[in-house]
Amino acid sequence: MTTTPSDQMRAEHRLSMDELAAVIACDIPAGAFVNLGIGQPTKIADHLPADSGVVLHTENGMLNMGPKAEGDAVDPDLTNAGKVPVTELPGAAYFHHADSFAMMRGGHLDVCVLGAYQVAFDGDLANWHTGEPNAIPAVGGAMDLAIGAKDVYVMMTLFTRSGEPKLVPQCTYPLTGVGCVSRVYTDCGVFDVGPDGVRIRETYGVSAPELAERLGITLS
Amino acid sequence: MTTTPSDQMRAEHRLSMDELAAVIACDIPAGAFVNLGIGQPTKIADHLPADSGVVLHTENGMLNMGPKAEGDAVDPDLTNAGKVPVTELPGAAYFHHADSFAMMRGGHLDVCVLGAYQVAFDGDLANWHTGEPNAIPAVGGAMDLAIGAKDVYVMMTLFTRSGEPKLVPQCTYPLTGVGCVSRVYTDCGVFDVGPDGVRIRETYGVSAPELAERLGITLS
Amino acid sequence: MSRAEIVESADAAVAGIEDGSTVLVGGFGLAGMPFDLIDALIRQGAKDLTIVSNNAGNGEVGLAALLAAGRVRKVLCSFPRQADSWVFDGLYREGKIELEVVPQGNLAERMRAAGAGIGAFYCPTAVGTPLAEGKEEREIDGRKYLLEYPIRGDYALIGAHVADALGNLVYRKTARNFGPVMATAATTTIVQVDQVVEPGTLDPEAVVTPPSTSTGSSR
Amino acid sequence: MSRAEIVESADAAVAGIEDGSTVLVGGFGLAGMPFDLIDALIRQGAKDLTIVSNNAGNGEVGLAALLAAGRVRKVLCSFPRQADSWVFDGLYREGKIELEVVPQGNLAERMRAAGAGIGAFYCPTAVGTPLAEGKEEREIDGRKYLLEYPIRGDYALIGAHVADALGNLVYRKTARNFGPVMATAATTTIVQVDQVVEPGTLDPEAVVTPPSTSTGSSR
Repeated sequence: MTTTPSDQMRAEHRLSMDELAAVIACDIPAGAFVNLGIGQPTKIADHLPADSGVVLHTENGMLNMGPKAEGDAVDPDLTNAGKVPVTELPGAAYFHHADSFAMMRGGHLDVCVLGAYQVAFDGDLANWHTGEPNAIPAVGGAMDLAIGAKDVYVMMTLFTRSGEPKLVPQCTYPLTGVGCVSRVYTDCGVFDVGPDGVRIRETYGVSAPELAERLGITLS
Repeated sequence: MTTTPSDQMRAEHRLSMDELAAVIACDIPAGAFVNLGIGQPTKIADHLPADSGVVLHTENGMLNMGPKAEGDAVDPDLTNAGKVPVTELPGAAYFHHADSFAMMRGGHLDVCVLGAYQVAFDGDLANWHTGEPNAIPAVGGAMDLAIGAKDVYVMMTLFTRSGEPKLVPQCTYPLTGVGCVSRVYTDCGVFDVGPDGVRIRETYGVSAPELAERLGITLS
Repeated sequence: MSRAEIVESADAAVAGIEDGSTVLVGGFGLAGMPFDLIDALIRQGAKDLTIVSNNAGNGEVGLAALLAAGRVRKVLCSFPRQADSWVFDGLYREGKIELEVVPQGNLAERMRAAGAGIGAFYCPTAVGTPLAEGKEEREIDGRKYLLEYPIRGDYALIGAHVADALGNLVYRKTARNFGPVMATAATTTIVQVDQVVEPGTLDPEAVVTPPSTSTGSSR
Repeated sequence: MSRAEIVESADAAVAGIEDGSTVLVGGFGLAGMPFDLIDALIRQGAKDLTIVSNNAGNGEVGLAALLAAGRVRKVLCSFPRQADSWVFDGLYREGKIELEVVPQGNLAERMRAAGAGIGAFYCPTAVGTPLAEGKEEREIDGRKYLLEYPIRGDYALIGAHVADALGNLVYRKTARNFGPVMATAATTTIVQVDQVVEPGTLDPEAVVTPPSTSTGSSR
């Protein structure tokens, strides 16, 4: 952990994905049951305080998942959703896929954090398909997670490499879920989204008015 | 066990319920997964050959249920569907109620044997409610079993105490299941029932024509 | 800290149950019945309850005592009528309690649906019987089914054998019955166990109810 | 004797699989993937198969090799596209294989429905997305759901850790994944295990797949 929450709150620069992971880790309530999506969200686990009591769920059938396995601890029968070898913590439990997704859909997870191509101001999520005609579709557990957890957070860069905003009035990419995202964490700022529209919570390395103008957000 | 199957096949008298249980036990295929309903059908377990390999299912969450528990073997946490203490056999497995009934409905049981108030020639079953206006309805697992097992057998006396047939052209009691019974074992004879109507397989202490006339069955 | 909370008395465990709650009560006959929690609920006094359980009480204890105390408005169960269900029988005949009879497998599957986020499901049980009345029927692949809706609880009171401090549960023999399903279907699950152990004591392969689905635990 | 049959070779285990079968294949990535059975299926030669599995093959082995051998007409899976799914990618781009993408939880729940005798169920996943196309939508208690139908297999090929001679199965860690669900959804389940033990060896409380739902077992 290279930064502390108080550092980040004052950040006057765009956050790195590691710094952003630390910000999200601080916002996850102690004792929460949490699913971290494949890719960047996985980093959040490294920033959870040791005494947080956060219980990690992995869609492939486990609660109380521990950190990535190294060396002799690598076991091909024990991986996370990204197929990376992981470890188990005391109090772990294994279950089959139907039970694992029942747990999701049934509202038994407090938070899941997903990556995204686009998030709409009203909470629509697009993170499974670029919509390109020759792309091979692959959804995995994204749609199940999107509608399952009590709170769905997105972790992403705010702009594409070519500078297009990924937080948008309406998604142009195929949807993963409708109105399912409640908060969007990005390198440039944190946003609440949902039925009441978008609200800037904090910004990094950019002022709120400047960000609002660039994204087409009305500041209230 | 007081009689052997070959004795019963030749029986020139109405069978006792114990003798009938022995007849049914002989008809259950080796290695079958079987649920025996509350009441008379429970007796069938006592007549299964030791090497039959029949696996007993109890709706309250167990496979490979053993005989009734006696003395020190009584454990209040281990009962059959009739709440009678039972034992476990090697290779037993416990599961919860949703899994137990999924096993039934999903067609994973080969045979179940139920008691009945009435069975219709087409296989309709009435075994849960007398239809009397002030009777308190109680269905338990009867409707689930009726539609779940691959073969549903009924074990009953053929006539009520007042002499009314219980194998009837149409049930007058409230139904448990529609067209679900394939065979009816009674003290007076064994019948196939189903979409093609009723057929007498064998009789005990009465001739087939005599029985057919009394029940209103057309002999083919 | 995880959300599971270990409390030392059954009275503390049930203290929050409000009048008018729907309470899922585990057990099949006596096996798995959380007697201490039911006794505590009687002392606690919550009334106008809807009880979901396989049976409707035996003798004068447990659910029968709760019913006798006049706290229950309605019972959903598969098998109310038993040799020793005189308390329920009397209240029912006097019109003092409502009854919804649900086939045992549907009772389990409807609670499973509640816990699994399923909106409704088509089930072949009870087609063509009096219990099909008022239910939508649909033919799928040549077979008839009835549309069944989830049964959710505000609380579940269940018995288990051992809990760890995180809320993982294992059960004992056929006392498992409805417990694991009810634990998923209730907003708050209160568990009566024989023993509480440290996390890491239970075999992770043998845990039946993982903690995310149960939020309370009681000795 | 019980219906479970112990055979000494994977080839004998898969001998009966017919052309045109729907085969459920366990595993999530490599964990729980029944490689010996898939290799045997390739040797056996059955073609025109529909494969239901979470992924559509990795590298050149297992499902990827089955696909490369031209035996598969259609794949139902949640996540075909991976860094090393070039075999599937090539066949798909050439129009030589059909694909039905199913959200991972729906894949599991639709097989669970097949094994549990559920005719169909309303599921909130994928509402409002392209994967909702052609599916019946229904609002229940203010929330939208899609009607999902069971996925049945003629065969399931799964990996487990230990079987007893009756067919009880236990799994190991996250290699459990789809195995227990597939075992309920197939007419015949063929299991690759590390070890076969005598009945009575496995803890009855820890059995994950009881034998009534699986009819074949293979070392």
